[in-house]
Amino acid sequence: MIALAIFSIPLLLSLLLFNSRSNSNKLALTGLMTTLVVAIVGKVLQSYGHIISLDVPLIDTIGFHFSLILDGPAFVMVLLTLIAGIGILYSIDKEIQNANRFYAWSMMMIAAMLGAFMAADALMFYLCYEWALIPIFFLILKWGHGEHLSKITMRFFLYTLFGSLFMMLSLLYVHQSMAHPTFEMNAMWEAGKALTAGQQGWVFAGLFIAFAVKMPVFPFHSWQPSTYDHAPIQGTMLLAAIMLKMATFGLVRWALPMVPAGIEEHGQWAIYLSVISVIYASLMALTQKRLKLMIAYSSVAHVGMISAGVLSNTDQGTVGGLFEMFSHGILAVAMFAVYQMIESRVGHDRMNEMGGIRTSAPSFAFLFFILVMGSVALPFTSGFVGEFLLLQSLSNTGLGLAALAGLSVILGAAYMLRGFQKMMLGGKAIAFSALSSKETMILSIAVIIVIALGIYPNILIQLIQNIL
Amino acid sequence: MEILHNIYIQHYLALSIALFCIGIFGLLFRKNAIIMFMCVELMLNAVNIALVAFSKMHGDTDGQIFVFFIMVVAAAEVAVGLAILMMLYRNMHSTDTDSLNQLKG
Amino acid sequence: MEKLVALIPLFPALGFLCITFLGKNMSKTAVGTLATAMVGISFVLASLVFSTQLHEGHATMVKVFDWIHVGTFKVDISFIVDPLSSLYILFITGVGSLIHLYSIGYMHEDEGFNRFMSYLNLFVFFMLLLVLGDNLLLLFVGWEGVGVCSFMLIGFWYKDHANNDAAKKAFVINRIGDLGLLLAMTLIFIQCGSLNYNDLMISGGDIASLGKWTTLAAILLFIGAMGKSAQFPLHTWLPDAMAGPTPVSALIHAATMVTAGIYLVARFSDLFAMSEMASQVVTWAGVITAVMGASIALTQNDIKKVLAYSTVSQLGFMFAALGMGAYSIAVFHVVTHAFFKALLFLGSGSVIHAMGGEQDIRRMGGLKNHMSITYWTFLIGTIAIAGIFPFAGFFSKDQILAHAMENNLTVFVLLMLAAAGTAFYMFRMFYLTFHGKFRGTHEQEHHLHESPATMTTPLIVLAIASTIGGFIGFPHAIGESLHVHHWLDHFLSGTVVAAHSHLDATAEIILALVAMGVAGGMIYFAYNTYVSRGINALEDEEINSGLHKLLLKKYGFDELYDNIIRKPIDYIASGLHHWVEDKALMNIVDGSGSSVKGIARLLQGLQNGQIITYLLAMIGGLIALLFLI
Amino acid sequence: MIILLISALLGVALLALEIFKLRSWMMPLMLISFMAILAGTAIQWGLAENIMNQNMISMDAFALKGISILTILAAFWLVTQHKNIQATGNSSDLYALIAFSFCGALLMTNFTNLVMLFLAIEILSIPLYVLAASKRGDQLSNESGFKYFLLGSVASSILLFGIALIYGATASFDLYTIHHFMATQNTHPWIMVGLVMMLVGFAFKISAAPFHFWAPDVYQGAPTPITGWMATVVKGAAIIGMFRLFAGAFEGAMSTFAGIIAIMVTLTLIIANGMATLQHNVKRMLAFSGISHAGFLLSTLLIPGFASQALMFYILGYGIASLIAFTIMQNVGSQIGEELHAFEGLAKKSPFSAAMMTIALLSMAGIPPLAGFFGKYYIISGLMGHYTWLTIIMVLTSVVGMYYYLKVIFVMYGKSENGASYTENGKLYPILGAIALLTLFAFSAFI
Repeated sequence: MIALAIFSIPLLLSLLLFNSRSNSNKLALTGLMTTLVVAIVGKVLQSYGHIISLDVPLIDTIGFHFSLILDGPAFVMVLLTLIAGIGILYSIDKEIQNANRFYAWSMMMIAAMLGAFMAADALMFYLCYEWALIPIFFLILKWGHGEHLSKITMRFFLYTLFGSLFMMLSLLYVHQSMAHPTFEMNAMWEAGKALTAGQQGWVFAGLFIAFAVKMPVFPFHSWQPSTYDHAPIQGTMLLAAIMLKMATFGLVRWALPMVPAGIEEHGQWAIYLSVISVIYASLMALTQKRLKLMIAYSSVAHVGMISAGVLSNTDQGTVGGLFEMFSHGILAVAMFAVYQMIESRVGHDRMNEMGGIRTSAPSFAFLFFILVMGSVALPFTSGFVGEFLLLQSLSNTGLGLAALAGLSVILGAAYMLRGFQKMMLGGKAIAFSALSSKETMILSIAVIIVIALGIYPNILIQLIQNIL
Repeated sequence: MEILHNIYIQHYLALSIALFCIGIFGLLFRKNAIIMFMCVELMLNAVNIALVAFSKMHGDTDGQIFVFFIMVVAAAEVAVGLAILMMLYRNMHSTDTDSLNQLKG
Repeated sequence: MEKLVALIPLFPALGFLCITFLGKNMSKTAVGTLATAMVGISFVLASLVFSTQLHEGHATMVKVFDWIHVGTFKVDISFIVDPLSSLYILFITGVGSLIHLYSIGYMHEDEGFNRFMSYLNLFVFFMLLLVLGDNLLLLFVGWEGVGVCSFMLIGFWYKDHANNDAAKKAFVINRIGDLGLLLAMTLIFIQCGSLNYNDLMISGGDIASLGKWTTLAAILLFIGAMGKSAQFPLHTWLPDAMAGPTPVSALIHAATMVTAGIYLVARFSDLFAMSEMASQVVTWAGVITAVMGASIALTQNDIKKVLAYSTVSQLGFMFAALGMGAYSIAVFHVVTHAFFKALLFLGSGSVIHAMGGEQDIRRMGGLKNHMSITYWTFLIGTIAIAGIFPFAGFFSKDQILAHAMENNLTVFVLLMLAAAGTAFYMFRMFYLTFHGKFRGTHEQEHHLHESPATMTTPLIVLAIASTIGGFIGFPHAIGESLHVHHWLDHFLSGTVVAAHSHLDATAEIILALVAMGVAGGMIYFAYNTYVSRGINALEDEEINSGLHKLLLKKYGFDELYDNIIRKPIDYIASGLHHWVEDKALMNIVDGSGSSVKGIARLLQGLQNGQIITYLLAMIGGLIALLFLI
Repeated sequence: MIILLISALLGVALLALEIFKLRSWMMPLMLISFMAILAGTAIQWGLAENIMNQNMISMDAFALKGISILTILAAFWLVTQHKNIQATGNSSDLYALIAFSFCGALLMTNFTNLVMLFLAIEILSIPLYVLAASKRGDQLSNESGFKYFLLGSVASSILLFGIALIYGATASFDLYTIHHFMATQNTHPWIMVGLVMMLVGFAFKISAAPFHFWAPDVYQGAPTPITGWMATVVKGAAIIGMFRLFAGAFEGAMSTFAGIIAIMVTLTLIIANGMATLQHNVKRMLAFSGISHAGFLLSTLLIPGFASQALMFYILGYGIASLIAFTIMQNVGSQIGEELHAFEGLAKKSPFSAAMMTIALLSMAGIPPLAGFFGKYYIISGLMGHYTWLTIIMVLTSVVGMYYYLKVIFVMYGKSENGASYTENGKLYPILGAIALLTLFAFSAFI
């Protein structure tokens, strides 16, 4: 029942917000916080043996259940969604027109993603996966900027839709292979395992195309930079911090348990693709002149790492993958928040034209530096734990692959530090007003999470493994 | 009288197919709406011939009853068609179907 | 007693936090004292731990808390106390506290004083983590942590992009090494199923299960060491790192951080002992680095650059020793080197302080009359590094040479050359700086003064240390009578593979005499050139011999790497960006859309509004279907 | 039987009302009779399959399902289009003709005899010829009416020839006899040819490629309410009749026809979606999208075991969605224009209309959790494993479909503006919205 509450509170809120007029910000934030509390309480109850999951048969003819669970991975992703969501909605600094609509769409998107993370039914997962597209589509279309906006939104929408339809085909293929077709999670896993390796390979191909587009992985990423660039910054945060996690989470929750043999025997190309994507994205980030795009490409590199490590199918891979999803989610929000702060003060984000911000705003520089270190996976930051576990898992597939993916350790340091140096350091000190308490709050909390998880990651790891 | 005994169902069928094709060719090659109606009628009547022949062959009357239905329907169709054609003529002052190409693409 | 070890890294960390968050409303003196005190306390604790180790020299683990537990992968925050680590923490905290003290005086004028002190504390924290961690991953934490601190301290004066570039270069090149270390870790875990020294070497010996991967693992580890310890071909960052304040050069880039590589290899001596090839690689990397560093140092005129290259070459000596299996001796040289090189750097700092920031020895001269303490301490340091009995440098270097002699004559000759070079360039710098007449500007001359006590005290202490520091590792020949020979070797034998020279006493003595003779000759040569004949080093534009130019340009490694690594990567990246990202992918995506429309345009011709066409299509379709049946 | 009587009498009654100047009663009367028909189906639902009147029609479960679905659509059409029909001035004629063609549509669901089939098709079509041309002054309307009439009559004569050949082979018009004949005797060449010709006739009615060319022109030229009627009720009736015929009586021959039908489906999907991307006239674009849905409808014949509920579900989902779309289309078209830019800034002028249009389009595009998605879902999952290649084509073409639906949504919600003013038509909208939402979201589950 609590699972249902977690899913429905944001949904109802969004419907409410569509019609409310006043202080939608507070409403949305309180709603999310309530949900967060509910989720945590639910987890505690669950650990005392209460049943909080939910399973309502919806369409018996095809075995479609409305079923939500809150096991380790799901709970971690729910946590991420809510924390990041709060951060994102809290980070809105200036007045936006039709604010209530904006919040309503955001809440609806959050609800959809929560559904996807908690879904214990393949069709349910697919429905939420697709449904999340609609709100972000409107967020970009209505609150985005740039002259080619509609072209870019179109590309984004069609591209991701194109991908996810292949996922539907794969799921249906597994579904119709059953004697008594149902979409229930374990049944799907069993049915998938029952297929021959060749069929599993094809099913996996379908799934991976969907996820590769969403994540994105080279060469399916060409929608991403322009979309991130022209979306409203909160939309970008939603995309980078949470939405793409649906894809990586999909790998963990659906691809791995359903078609292990297919990945093992016919799925290695996906790992190679992910590794290529890591290097390619790092090189792209190296060439960027603008902060926002640099962050965008660095996120591609991180996600490629996740997918490569997860697909290697080891304990470290799965756990490290989920860990890195969480850490990357937090870092993405913080990084784009940093972008927003710089952009709103300087008026642009061309790194070459900045410099010496550290002189004017030392504490900002300090926080930003820690975030940079987090995203180059420095030990004692959350980034390191995830990346190391993923690398560990990947090197089971091949040390050479691990070495190639590891190049991102070097390249990442190169472009991140270059960006930091260009903006923060140097002689010329451009005017830069100190952070507002709100902004400091956001960054500090992110930094605290990043470092805390870096020093004591075990708590999250145990959550993931459902030990707690 | 002799000759009639050497006429088999195939011949009737051939006749009706021939009429049917003539109707089609008429439709394809004539531009005048009236004549095109005639061709449609021709096709319907080709069907009638076939039906009558078959019903004779099977020795039951269903086919011939069906023919009456077809005739009725054909009459109705012609009525509607001519009405439409009248209106067309009022608006366009011609019955040339080549000019009917404003809707396309 | 060992339980105390958990506190040792704690204090510097506390210092860092206090200064970062409370430092704003504290006086500089307070901050300086706090920072120094924190490291001082750690030093006291470290010496306590060390003294216990003196009695029972076995390894103990002190677990703090679980860190990462995933399936079979279990790594804790847990410390190891054994001779090696206790020795390291001893001189890290010792030299560290001295340098903190020194910095109070040296950095007093700088507005970033608090920042500087906090960074130094943070560095000491990570360095202690590095040597105290009882598993590779925790070592890696320290490893990267000191890298970041070095980044922040090299680029301490961040307003000048030259410093920032140097800092970035140091960090990125270090990262290359770190990747090697990372891969070594994954490989070792996959093969041995653990990252703890205890399982791997001390009690478990799982390292043996590396099998055919042994050499690869060893080499990957060594790549990590190369990056940190500036071994050829990853040595180029260290000289540039001199952009940082002098205490940083003394602490990080001479005494402690750069010797982390030696620690790593010594820690894994069992692994390296198993792989002949890896040892060869280590040896030759060391030898090449030693000779190259020494040769470049001959021509440098920046006082800190000279010391930097001498550091590079001394590190080369250490790795040569490691490669030849003389692990304990390498560690021995690390310790002595820490003493005299810190001393030299701090001395040079004092000189720079006096010269008002001037670093070119061609603009100095005759300083001995103005700053006697600095002069004498610097002299001790110079003699020590030149390897004159009975100063610290002599013992360690002499034993490295001894090992070289019995293992491989070529190595021996090359190292001998390097040693000779060392003696020459050190004294060249020494004479140019302190002797002759002053060659700087007048206001500089007027400004000349001895440094404050906070700066001279460390000099004196370190001078004493570099004088007697060598006695912890007496060579066989001399020590036998005193029953203290190879004391360090025995002390470390529990941890690292023991291997002391088997030359008989006479041979050792002859070798020692030869070495000292060569050094002495070089010193005389230097004296003759720069003091008696009073020749000053050439200005850059006067140089015309090709070799000299080559050395001055440091064999052109920077340019080389620029051309074969950085530029190609940028070129490839921009190429990909232009052709693949912007052209190919975009055209595929948008092209697929327009191609659909193109096909549709072909079909549009049929939808021409003519009834005839539609009829034809129908009849055609009918016929086609009839044929398809 | 009562059901058919009601529908037949309805038309007459409407004409009578015109005579007695009681136009205002028409709409209630029609609604009442639709309700009565629904009630009738509900009553007969339980009863065993009963064959009446010398095997002419049969009210079996399939027929009842079809009738109820078509009636629901017709009622929804009436509610949404009533105002527009009244606006034309000659509402009685139009309503009467609609009633007649509705009667034909009902017959299409329950014939058991080729004669009845022929009559049903003609009763269904002949009023439409008139309706299509009912805008007297408008040349486009005339042209569409003429095209529809001419091509339609050719199609029905081809169909007739097919019927004749089958009669010639089997000596009967009765579907059960024919079914029995085909099950026992070896297949006669005449039957095959006849079947192909009937297939062509039906393909024309549901506008499947390559017999679809008339559809865009007629849909565009005809008055929008009529287009709505043709695109939903008529198309639904045609495909139901086709399904009844080929999946019922001729199922023996389907093995030979599957290949052909698969090809036709592929052609339809590709041509329709491709052409739709080029359209600037939204009405015409909707026409092409309707053709592409005909491709989906046709493909239900390929599902093993002929999943009739998939068909019914798709008709209903698609029908409701496109009726909504055509309603908004009509309002915008009559007030501003039918071109794409007429929709600019609709979201600001009337958020409700824009929202309804968006939901309808997204449903047609098959975005979950709307009904259109489930419609596609049932079909694709039915074909999956048997015609996997076809499902991939369906998926790819529906991405193309998404493109042109999105274009409209972009225009409505985009930043650009056209000056034209727009007022929502009628107070029924909230109700209509409620119904639409209900059907599009909720009923996805109840089938």
